[in-house]
Amino acid sequence: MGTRLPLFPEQASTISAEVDHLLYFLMAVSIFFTLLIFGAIFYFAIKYRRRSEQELPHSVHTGWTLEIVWSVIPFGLTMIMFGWGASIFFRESRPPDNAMQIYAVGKQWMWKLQHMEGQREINELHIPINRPVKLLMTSEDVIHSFYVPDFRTKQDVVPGRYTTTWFEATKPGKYHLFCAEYCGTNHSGMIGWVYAMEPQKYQEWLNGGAAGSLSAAGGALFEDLACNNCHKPDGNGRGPSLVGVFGSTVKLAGGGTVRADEGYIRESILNPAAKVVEGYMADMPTFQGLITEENVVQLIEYIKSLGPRPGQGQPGQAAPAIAGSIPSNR
Amino acid sequence: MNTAAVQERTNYLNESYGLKSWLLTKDHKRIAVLYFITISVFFAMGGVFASLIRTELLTPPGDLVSSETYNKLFTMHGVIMVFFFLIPSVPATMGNFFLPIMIGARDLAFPRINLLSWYLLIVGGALAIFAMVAGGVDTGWTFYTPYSTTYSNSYVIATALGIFVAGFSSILTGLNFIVTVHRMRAPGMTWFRMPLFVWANYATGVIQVLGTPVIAVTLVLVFCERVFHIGIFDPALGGDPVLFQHLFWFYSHPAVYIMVLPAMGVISELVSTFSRKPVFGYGFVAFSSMAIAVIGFLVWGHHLFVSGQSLYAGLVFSFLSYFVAIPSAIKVFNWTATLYKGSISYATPMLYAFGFIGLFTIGGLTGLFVASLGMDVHVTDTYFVIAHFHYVMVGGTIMAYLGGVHYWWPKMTGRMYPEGWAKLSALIVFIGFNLTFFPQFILGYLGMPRRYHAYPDEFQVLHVLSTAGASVLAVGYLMPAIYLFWSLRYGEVAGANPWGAPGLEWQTASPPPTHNFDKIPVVTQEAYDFSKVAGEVIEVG
Amino acid sequence: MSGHVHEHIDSTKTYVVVLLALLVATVVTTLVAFVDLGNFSVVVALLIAVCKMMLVALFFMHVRYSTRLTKLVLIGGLLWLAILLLLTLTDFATRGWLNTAGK
Amino acid sequence: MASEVHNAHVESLALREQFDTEEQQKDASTLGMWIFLITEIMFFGGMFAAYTIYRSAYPTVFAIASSSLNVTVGAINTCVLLLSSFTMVMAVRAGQLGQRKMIVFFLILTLVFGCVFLGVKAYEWTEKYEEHHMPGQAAFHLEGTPLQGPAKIFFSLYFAMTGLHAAHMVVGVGLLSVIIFQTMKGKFSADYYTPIDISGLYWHFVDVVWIFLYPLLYLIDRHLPK
Ligand code: HEA
Ligand code: HEA
Ligand code: HEC
Ligand code: CUA
Ligand SMILES: [Cu+2]
Repeated sequence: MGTRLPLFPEQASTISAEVDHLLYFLMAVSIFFTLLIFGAIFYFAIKYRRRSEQELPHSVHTGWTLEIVWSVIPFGLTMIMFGWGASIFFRESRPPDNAMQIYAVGKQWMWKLQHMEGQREINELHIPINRPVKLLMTSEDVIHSFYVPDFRTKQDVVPGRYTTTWFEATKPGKYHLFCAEYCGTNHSGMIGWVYAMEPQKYQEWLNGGAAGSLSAAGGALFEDLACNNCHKPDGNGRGPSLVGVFGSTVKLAGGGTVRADEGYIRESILNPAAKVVEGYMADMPTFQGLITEENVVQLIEYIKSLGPRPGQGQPGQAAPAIAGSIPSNR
Repeated sequence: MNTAAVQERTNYLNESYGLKSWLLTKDHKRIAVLYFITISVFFAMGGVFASLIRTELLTPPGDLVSSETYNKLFTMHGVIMVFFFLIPSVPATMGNFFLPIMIGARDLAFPRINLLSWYLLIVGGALAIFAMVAGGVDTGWTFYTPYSTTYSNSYVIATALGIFVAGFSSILTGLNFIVTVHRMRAPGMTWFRMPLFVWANYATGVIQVLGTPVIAVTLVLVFCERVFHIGIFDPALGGDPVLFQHLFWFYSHPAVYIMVLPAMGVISELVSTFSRKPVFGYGFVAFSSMAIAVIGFLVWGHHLFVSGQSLYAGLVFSFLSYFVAIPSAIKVFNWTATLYKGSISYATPMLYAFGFIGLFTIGGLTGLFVASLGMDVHVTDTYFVIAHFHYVMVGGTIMAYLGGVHYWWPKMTGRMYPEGWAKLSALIVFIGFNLTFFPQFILGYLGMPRRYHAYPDEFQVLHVLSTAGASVLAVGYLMPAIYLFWSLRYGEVAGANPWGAPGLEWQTASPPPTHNFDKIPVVTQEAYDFSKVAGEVIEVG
Repeated sequence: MSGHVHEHIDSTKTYVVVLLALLVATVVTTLVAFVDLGNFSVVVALLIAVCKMMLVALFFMHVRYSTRLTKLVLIGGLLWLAILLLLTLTDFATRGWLNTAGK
Repeated sequence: MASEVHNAHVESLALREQFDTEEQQKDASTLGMWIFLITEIMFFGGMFAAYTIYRSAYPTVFAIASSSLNVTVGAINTCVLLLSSFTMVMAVRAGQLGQRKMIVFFLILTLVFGCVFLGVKAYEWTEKYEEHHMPGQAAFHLEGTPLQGPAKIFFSLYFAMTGLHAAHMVVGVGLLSVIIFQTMKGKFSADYYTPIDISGLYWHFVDVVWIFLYPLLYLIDRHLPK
């Protein structure tokens, strides 16, 4: 080991090739201008080298034309760079609706990953190829960053909120997983592997793992924590019924609405008073400090599974955008 | 014969003697020398840290130092190099020395404030050094919360305070320059007769004055979070750590232009002098400095593309980032065009200027890579970014700094440096630099994350190249340190105008007298008018 | 002597009037805060504050008689403050627009 | 005394060697002060940015927390500060007219108002401490909201902003003391009163900051039922 000298990372996701193509364009522009400048310097430096200590060159007239030409051409090129980069970024930012969801929790200094079906992994992530995978991520302490170079994806993982990234692996294999945001002493040890597998292999792997899906674990927690005392399916408790809440638009006390996404459910559990449902008192206790981010994830999945279309994971994106400018995830 | 002449004339160096005459001086030239000594020490410190970093990275496992130590090394390397070396570098030394002379003033507008700002740098530096000696600091030079506020148990407070104090040094320097340029120009020295070096330092002053206070207050907040446990960035309270990043980069992006604009000013002087021609497109180059200063404030969010900032903010900041590239491009093209039909000399400063133009071009162009959203997601926080900014800061600013030091050395000391050695070291620096940092572009694109103490085996070859380059680079930097020191005593005595340059600083003696001119000059011509100087060798008056 | 030829000296009366205006504005802004204006209460409070600032700057700080440069410096400072606030808001105000957590 | 002689050909002692004329010197000082003031705008600007973000994120908590501040005391203190600005500008005016006694008189008044302001501030802070409204306190608690986190953020901002403002006041008080002393020693006249002038600029600036802090901290949605 240690003697291989690769020059490009592997193209192992759908977006990899796109990023590489952008790279080729950027490199072409850069090489062109670098050669132009270096070439001009060398050429002029040799051609016009000082031949006598007394010589005084004629001064060359400055014109607007030249200045405009060499401003406008680079500007046009940069706008291509902007547009191209932005369009890739848009695709990188919006997970497809059919993406399979996995939760990631960063913690000094490990990655904890949880599959819907209940498998939990540390510093390893198994995924099927040819299927978009969406990661919903948060951190228990400081900022980390989930980075898989061969997929060309990276996203910071921020404490106190959820962030998302997604990718679709195209080649089976074993890929580096790095923490890319400095997070303290063992930052360089916060690494792992992503295993991209053929779908059946992935299925086998899933079946081989621990039983009990995330939502089942969440269901058990829901009882252990006595959530069900207040949240009754028929809505006759002190709190609202949670059936069908996920993905709906919730009316808040004091006006305004909010879309009930993962961020909102998380906030409702950890900081219930932040957004109070219309018609209820703010007397849900906070569970901050009592449960881990992983527990929160399980509860979220349980609440999702209560939805009108149980078992489907993501009940559509049909909900209207949030009114007002207060971000839904804070 | 010349030796005697120099000895007899009183100048700023021999006007008075003794430590006190230096420590209480109000002469901008002496203060510049004080700065020069101070930041050289800081550069050497930062360089030692860099050497340790590179040595550790020679092998994949973290074997030379512990990971705590490694983290402290790159933090202190970044902090020292940025806040205590590169930000003061060109303005506080060459700017301080030559800005007043170049506009025909006797001194800066506020000499006492100038001295104060040197003392502030010393106090800030002392605090930072205290933090290092006491145990170091490990947050990275970016101090991201909540790590810096809650989790790190290193000397964050002392370091933050040190940077805070040094920040005021920078503010006061900028303020002094702005007022001086507005109020102290010699008769006839109109705005468009000012040398481009003055324009560049003026633009830098604007950034220093408008940007630095924001990082000052941000560090005050970090300080208060650690000391008084208030919680403005604390996610546990509902605070937002990304807000810290906005405030930090509001300053620290413009700060990269604090680091490069004055260097660009130096390059304009060098390119003109050593091609004996006015800088091509003078007005464009002057205005591009101002444009960079202004637009530089609109792009900070490009450091936050994957931070959890909103997508739309990412779009806005990426878009705006490309607008700073244009004034930089204008400068590069105009410098190159200046060479056209010039009378080009290969003196050492000019070699550094060539180095600057080439390396800044590469560094700047890779800045365009990271400003492109889809690309940055992949390369942010990898060695690609490390390579980008070392190309602009080391390949750019330090090249210009060294070029400037060689160019003005005869004026500042009255002695020439040894040309042969200087040319050799310029070559070594250029080669060593590229060997150190070019492999890092490849490393970065391969996915090598930055701030990694240990790394996977397949990255080793490129890391070894980089470390080898750093050793060459270290030799290249050590040589000037030695021969410049040597030249103070043994260097050839320099005349008033060894380069045949037209700037006002070359019209006065080398070294200049305390109030710069025997008689305040009256300016009647454009900047860079070589017709007066070419052909006639001006002897010490 | 050149030092004070161009100096404008305001009358005591001017200063007293400005002071009274400032005090009245303080009272007004306090009282108006107790009135329910919905989202407009911030706007009103800031408008009054801006007026007070203008009074202090123009009269007490002599901006009225200052050079163009001084005015430019002042406007520049406020403009930069606006850059800081507005561009920071481009992030915070558009969070959640994409219905994807963290984008 | 030398500096009182009005003679067009006598150079004032106050002209420093780097300047050609007194006018140039005064212009430079004034410009320098103004530039310093815009750095101050940006310095407070960082806090205002944080304030803006958090107030829009937690409007109700901010309203509740703001209502817990003592508005009467805040209003009175605002008036005290405005008065001090008035006396300051009167001192500058006396400087313009060369009335040394009046300079001293008004500067001392300004100083007194400044100290009153600081005294009241200190009183308010102790009150906050006793009410457990100081973010560093373990017993921190704001009545009326379960959202203690954002409430802490409000008070963090409150203490950071008023604290920094007070620090500027302390510097201002120091400045005033120095120029009072210098005036009494006869340093200033109608020809040279630049230090008074630029200290005045600083003092008014600090006043302007408070003009914004007062409504932003004390007057958020006061109409809401407590
Ligand atoms: C001297 C310092 C300096 C300078 C001048 C620059 C200049 C530029 N920088 Fe750089 N940058 C840094 C220092 C600097 N930078 C540092 C220290 C960091 C990292 C901090 C950290 O995270 O620790 C950083 C990081 C950084 C990032 C964030 C990367 C990340 O963390 O993911 C970005 C993103 O946009 C960026 C962009 C740019 C751009 C567009 C320019 C432009 O100004 C460049 C303009 C120049 C040119 C374009 C070249 C000349 C032009 C031509 C030859 C003509 C041809 C031109 C065209 C085709 C347009 N820089
Ligand atoms: C001005 C800024 C500056 C300068 C000059 C340098 C110079 C160098 N830097 Fe650094 N660097 C940064 C700014 C700078 N750097 C910053 C901001 C970071 C990010 C930190 C962070 O992540 O928080 C960084 C990070 C950084 C890293 C990444 C660490 C990591 O992420 O894990 C590396 C790795 O190779 C590196 C290497 C080098 C090298 C080899 C040099 C060489 O050029 C140094 C060569 C110099 C010497 C070897 C000194 C020899 C000379 C003498 C001893 C002369 C003596 C002189 C006198 C006596 C007068 N730097
Ligand atoms: C003491 C009673 C009580 C307990 C126990 C309780 N809740 Fe609640 N919960 C409420 C009330 C009341 C509300 C409505 C007011 C509000 O939004 O805060 C609510 C609201 C919610 C909401 C938002 C619902 C919506 O319609 O938008 C979620 C999600 C939720 N609770 C989840 C939980 C979970 C998960 C647990 C257990 C870990 C739990 N709750 C325990 C009383 C309770
Ligand atoms: Cu986690 Cu770096
Ligand atoms: Cu930047």
